[in-house]
Amino acid sequence: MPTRTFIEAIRETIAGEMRRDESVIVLGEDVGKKGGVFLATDGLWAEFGSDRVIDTPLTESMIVGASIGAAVNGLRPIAEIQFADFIHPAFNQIVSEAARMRYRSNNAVGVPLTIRAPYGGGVHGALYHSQSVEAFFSHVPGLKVVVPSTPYDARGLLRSSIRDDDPVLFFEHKKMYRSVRGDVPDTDYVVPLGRAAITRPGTQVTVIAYGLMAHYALEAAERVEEEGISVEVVDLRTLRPLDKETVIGSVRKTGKCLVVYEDNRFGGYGAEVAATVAEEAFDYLDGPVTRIAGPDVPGVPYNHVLEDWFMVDPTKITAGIRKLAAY
Amino acid sequence: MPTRTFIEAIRETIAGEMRRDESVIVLGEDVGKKGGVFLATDGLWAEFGSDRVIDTPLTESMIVGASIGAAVNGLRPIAEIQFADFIHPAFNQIVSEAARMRYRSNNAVGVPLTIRAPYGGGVHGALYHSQSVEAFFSHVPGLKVVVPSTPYDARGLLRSSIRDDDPVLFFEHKKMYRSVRGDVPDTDYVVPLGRAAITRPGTQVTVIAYGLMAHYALEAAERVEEEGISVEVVDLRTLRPLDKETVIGSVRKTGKCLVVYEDNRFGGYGAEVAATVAEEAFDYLDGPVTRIAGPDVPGVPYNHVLEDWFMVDPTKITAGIRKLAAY
Amino acid sequence: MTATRQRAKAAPHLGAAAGLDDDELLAMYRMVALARAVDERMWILNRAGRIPFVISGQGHEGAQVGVTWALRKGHDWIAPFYRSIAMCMTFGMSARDIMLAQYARASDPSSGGRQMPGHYGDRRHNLLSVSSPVATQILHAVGIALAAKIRGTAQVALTAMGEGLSNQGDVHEALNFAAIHKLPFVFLVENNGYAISVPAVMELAVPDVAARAAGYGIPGVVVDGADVLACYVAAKTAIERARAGDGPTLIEAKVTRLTGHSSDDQQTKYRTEEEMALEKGRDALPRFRDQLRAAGILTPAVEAALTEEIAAIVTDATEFAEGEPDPEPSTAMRWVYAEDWPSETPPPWGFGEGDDDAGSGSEGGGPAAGGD
Amino acid sequence: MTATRQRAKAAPHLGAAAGLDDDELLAMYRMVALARAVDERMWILNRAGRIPFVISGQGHEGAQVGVTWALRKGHDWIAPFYRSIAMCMTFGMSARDIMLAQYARASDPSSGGRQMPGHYGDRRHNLLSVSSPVATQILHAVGIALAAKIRGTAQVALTAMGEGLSNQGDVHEALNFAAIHKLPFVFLVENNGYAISVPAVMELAVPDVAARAAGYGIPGVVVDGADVLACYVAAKTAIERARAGDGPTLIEAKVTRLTGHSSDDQQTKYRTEEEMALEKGRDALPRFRDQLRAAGILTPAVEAALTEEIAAIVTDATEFAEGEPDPEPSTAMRWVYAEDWPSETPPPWGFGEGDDDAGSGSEGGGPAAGGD
Ligand SMILES: Cc1ncc(C[n+]2csc(CCOP(=O)(O)OP(=O)(O)O)c2C)c(N)n1
Ligand SMILES: Cc1ncc(C[n+]2csc(CCOP(=O)(O)OP(=O)(O)O)c2C)c(N)n1
Ligand SMILES: [Mg+2]
Ligand SMILES: [Mg+2]
Repeated sequence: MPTRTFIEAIRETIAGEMRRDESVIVLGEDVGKKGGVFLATDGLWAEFGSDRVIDTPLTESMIVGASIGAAVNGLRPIAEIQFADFIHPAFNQIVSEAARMRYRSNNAVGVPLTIRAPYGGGVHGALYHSQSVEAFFSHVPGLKVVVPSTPYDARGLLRSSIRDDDPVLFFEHKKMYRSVRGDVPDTDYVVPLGRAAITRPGTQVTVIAYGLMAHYALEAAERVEEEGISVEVVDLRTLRPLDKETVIGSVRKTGKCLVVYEDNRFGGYGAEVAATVAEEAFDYLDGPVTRIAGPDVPGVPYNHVLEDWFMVDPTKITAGIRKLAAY
Repeated sequence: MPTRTFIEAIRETIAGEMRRDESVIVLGEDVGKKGGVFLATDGLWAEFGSDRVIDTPLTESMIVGASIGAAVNGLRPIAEIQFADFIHPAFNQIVSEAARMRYRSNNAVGVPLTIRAPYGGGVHGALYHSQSVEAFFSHVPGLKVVVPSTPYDARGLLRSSIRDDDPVLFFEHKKMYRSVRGDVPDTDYVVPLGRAAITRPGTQVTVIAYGLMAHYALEAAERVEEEGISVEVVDLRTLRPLDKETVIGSVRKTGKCLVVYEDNRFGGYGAEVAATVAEEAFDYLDGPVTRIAGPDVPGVPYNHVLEDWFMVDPTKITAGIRKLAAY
Repeated sequence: MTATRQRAKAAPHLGAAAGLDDDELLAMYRMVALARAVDERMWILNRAGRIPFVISGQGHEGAQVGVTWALRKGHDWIAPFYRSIAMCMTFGMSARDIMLAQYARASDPSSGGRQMPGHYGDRRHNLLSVSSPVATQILHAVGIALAAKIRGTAQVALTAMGEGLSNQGDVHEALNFAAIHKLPFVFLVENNGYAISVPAVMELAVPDVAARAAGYGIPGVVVDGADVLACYVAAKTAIERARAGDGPTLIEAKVTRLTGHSSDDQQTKYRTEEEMALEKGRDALPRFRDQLRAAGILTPAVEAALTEEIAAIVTDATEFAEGEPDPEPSTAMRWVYAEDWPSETPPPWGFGEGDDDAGSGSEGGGPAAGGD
Repeated sequence: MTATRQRAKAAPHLGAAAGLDDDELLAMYRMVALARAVDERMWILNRAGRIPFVISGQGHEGAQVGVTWALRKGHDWIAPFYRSIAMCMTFGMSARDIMLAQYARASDPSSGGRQMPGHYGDRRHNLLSVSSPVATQILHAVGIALAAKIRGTAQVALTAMGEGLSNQGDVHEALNFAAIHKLPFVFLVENNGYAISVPAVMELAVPDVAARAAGYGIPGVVVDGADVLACYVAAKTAIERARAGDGPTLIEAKVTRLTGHSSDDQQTKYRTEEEMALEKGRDALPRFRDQLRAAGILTPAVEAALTEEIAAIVTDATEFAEGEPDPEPSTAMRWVYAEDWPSETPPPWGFGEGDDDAGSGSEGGGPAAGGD
């Protein structure tokens, strides 16, 4: 099976969908000639032309707002937000408009729109090129939120997102773009939205994670295996709708649950997961549902010392697992 | 002691702070001659003039962004967002700028800014005049989030907010403006930020709520008292920073915790409260931490039948308490 | 349209410059008058306690009908705003459709009773659903125009809003993008001099919103919104330009707001009696009527028939909407997504109508929401 | 400023029209040259692996120094952007201050090492902290101007940004508000023809951003950004106007971007060699140097001394910054709020430096962030 980096899988998937369906277009800042600041759209402008690969002005609200309109009138736009940190000017368009159009029109109008954005820290991006923003959007009914962790899933989930009839936020951890590789079949498979994956079976502690943290969770699980702690890792893949069945099923089996996320801890996405598990698996819990998450400061600091302090990593997860296992 | 409606307490507090400190100004849409669409600023324009009570154009990002600048240069602006639903165009200014200015400048620059906004449903406001938006902002380090439930607290907390050196989001449930009255002393008291109140002591179930829901929780507690269920009600008052001590202390005592909020359930503010309680009071829990919250649809529908279905009310809370008590 | 049949003789010339024949002129007038009549009935119903909220198009109808008349119904697109009653009706919505929104009935085509009145929309007529956080719709219209261009559909997209809303950032971003790509897009600003209570001088530092067009390299046209035919001509020019691939136009129609901002607004607090009286003189309805009378198109017989027809339509619409059922709670969780999603679970209280005191609360009913 | 003392004789007239004497002209030139030298050193350090990221002001310095020179240091305010190195230095930041930001040291006055390089700010000099989501700062500057007006401080606030950023909605909202209230505010657009890779024709439908000024009823001035004195004069006029209570001005300086967008950008992908060579001719530094030479202000002796002085300053700044300590992890949770907040708890890993494999991750280091 061919091997791909994370970003190659994404790039080829976009190209493939554009070949398959001419209603798919790409728009965003620098997505044309330059091919995107991370090169996620490299080559698309040459292949599909400036009608379907549109370099927009530096205006995120416009990127999303015009995409909503284009989606209403027969296209399936893939909007790129250059960094997830810069999605905030488009917040109103996403939350007030894209998310609510179908509901408020009583199903008269849908918005088949995919918004891609690189997120996450650990790349010297500081406060404004490191953010995790999934908590904001996964709270909003009407939006779907996807965070893949492997090239295989990235392809399968991106296909599902583009073909979906509702707005999907598709967040890609920028640290994984070139550092993560994996097998990606050439077939037209999809990974359905709303299904988590158990990426490592185990019996004593369930670790729930997504994106880069899904890798770190696996690494931590491996480390503690030597100490005799058996960890089951759940990679959520889709944050909304949440695959409660898989999550609760795993925790009912292991009796312990650690939720890992990179975003600020307070009110982060993992809070919802923890609250859900704490309620719905209560009778099965042998220890508190705990969280390992980013510290509650307003952004990842730039200096490498501070950045290392901020970032959740396998060592910090390992410590969390040990503590929970010993409970 | 004089009695005031909720909105009178707010209006008088703003006027009082403006008299006390000439660096306090008010700006927003229709806050001048009209006195605000809810009359929260009625009379201020006549008393303080158009230099200190500024009718802005219909531009929320500007209202917040210019307030940040004004705060940097020696003023203490109180910015009114006409409805919390319309705070989203200002999301970037609040989340990227107001929240991070102090941290990113290493304490060189602070933003003493209070943003007031009426929130909440049950007033035939439909999707866009009913929203609870506290989950978005309480997730962001650097912001403080306040939701008072009584005229007494509204005054004391608004004073603290205006005098605070950091940005505070001050959310007022619009259904309470004229329907809630209470005693408000004429003294210059403050209610400190970050302290919850136990508004009803009890032994069997802790109900945690804020804003309008703090009233409904009390009403529900009264109803189940007849059935022999003793409920302790915690009114959070400040959502961020959260008064964990009071919350955890109460749950350790009662062993059961119901979190009530009006916003959509999934990823709402109560998820963080539930997750915190589930982790930090685990050994004391005699039942799962449960939540009674708004259904996961993209807004409160307008039609009264659907609105009633959506809104959390004393009856729905009562049902939640009964179920938890029986656990 | 029985009224148009009864007309005695055609006056020459009135519609000539605009290329409109007498039938069309009369049909336009009928639309202005019908929209006004529906609107007036809304206020009566509000005062009578039948519907909790009204937001009105009175004073804007002439511009809306004139401009909309120049579009291709069922082909072009409109992203309207809350005052767009006449626009929506000209583009295909019926009086019943408007009244169903006032009553928030299950069969309301705008939203199935989910949105406040004023949030019109009708997919059957290419009318996009209105939201409250206004000005956002300009980007939707621009996106619709982008899709039209890419797909080669020869559609034009138009959006409308007040002068207050035109200060929102989204308007800047939208005009810039539409101008760069020469999109088939028309921007109608209905300038009534107020954003709720805030007068134009506090909203803008220029007398005309149209002055902004130059910053995007597009035409900016000011037109008297009380002059229905001038509005039609301005729109026709803009739409032809758009369809020809020459890009967007900004049309500013100077109109008047004959009512308070909404049923929650007391405009006497910020507007003098004299001013309000003067504004009545800027109403398109009597002016258009006088034009048609003078041209001999609106004869007494035609006018009487029309008045009767309109009254009947409004009464029918009201009675129809009154009689329609409310939506079922069991539908409340539908259409969050295109499909039902298994993990999006209903609340613990299910979909029952709830017992009697559900929703009562300790505080009783709250105040009506102000503003829109 | 030893260089200025060694000058042989003053040439007449060069600064006369601008009201600048020879000492000032030389000081201005020194600032342009110094900013360039600091900037060039940054790239060397980046290529040498000493600092991970550079974003540059090369090609913008003439406009920045010219404009900033017209403000009152220590009194007026500037909200800069990431290319504003020369502006920040003119307003009071030292070469050391700039280098401390490149190295992200604890003593970095911009952010204590918390922000990426390019995010300057210095409260001591009324330079507001830069953030990345750009264009937001225009509203901060407008707010500063509002406070200046209300408090009667006679301060002027200026903000600067690229032509790309000027398309953001915040710019529209800011100019409108500043114009309505005639705030003491100056808006400098440094138009270098590109937003990263997107050329001006895809960013704007008009050749000049200044064309937008008319929509707000304020002056819009285009100036050659390679002409330092013209920039100074334009700014002086705008600032006087602002201080007199006559409201804001938009100044558009046509500049050139001599480097890639940042150290992460390969501009050869979207820009031809010929174009880049041509752009060198639009550089203010050699042009200003030639002017001063021709006017006899920059004599060979003065120039030699200046060159030496600048080299020494840059070397000192680099060595100083190299030697300064990184911030302590124990400080990482400070200044979330003005006070320490009891319930904002540190993470379970406390503030230790972490063991060796902390932060390693299974995937190794990631790619550098593109863009700014
Ligand atoms: C983003 C947003 N902010 C505030 C409001 C509240 N609001 C509704 S209409 C309105 C005034 C609009 O004035 P204008 O654009 O002139 O239109 P008009 O009502 O005069 O026709 C305001 C402030 C809103 N709906 N959306
Ligand atoms: C809101 C936001 N979106 C995107 C970016 C990424 N970005 C940084 S600079 C830039 C281009 C800016 O171009 P311009 O304003 O012309 O300034 P220049 O860099 O040319 O001086 C982009 C797209 C950002 N920093 N902020
Ligand atoms: Mg208006
Ligand atoms: Mg540029």
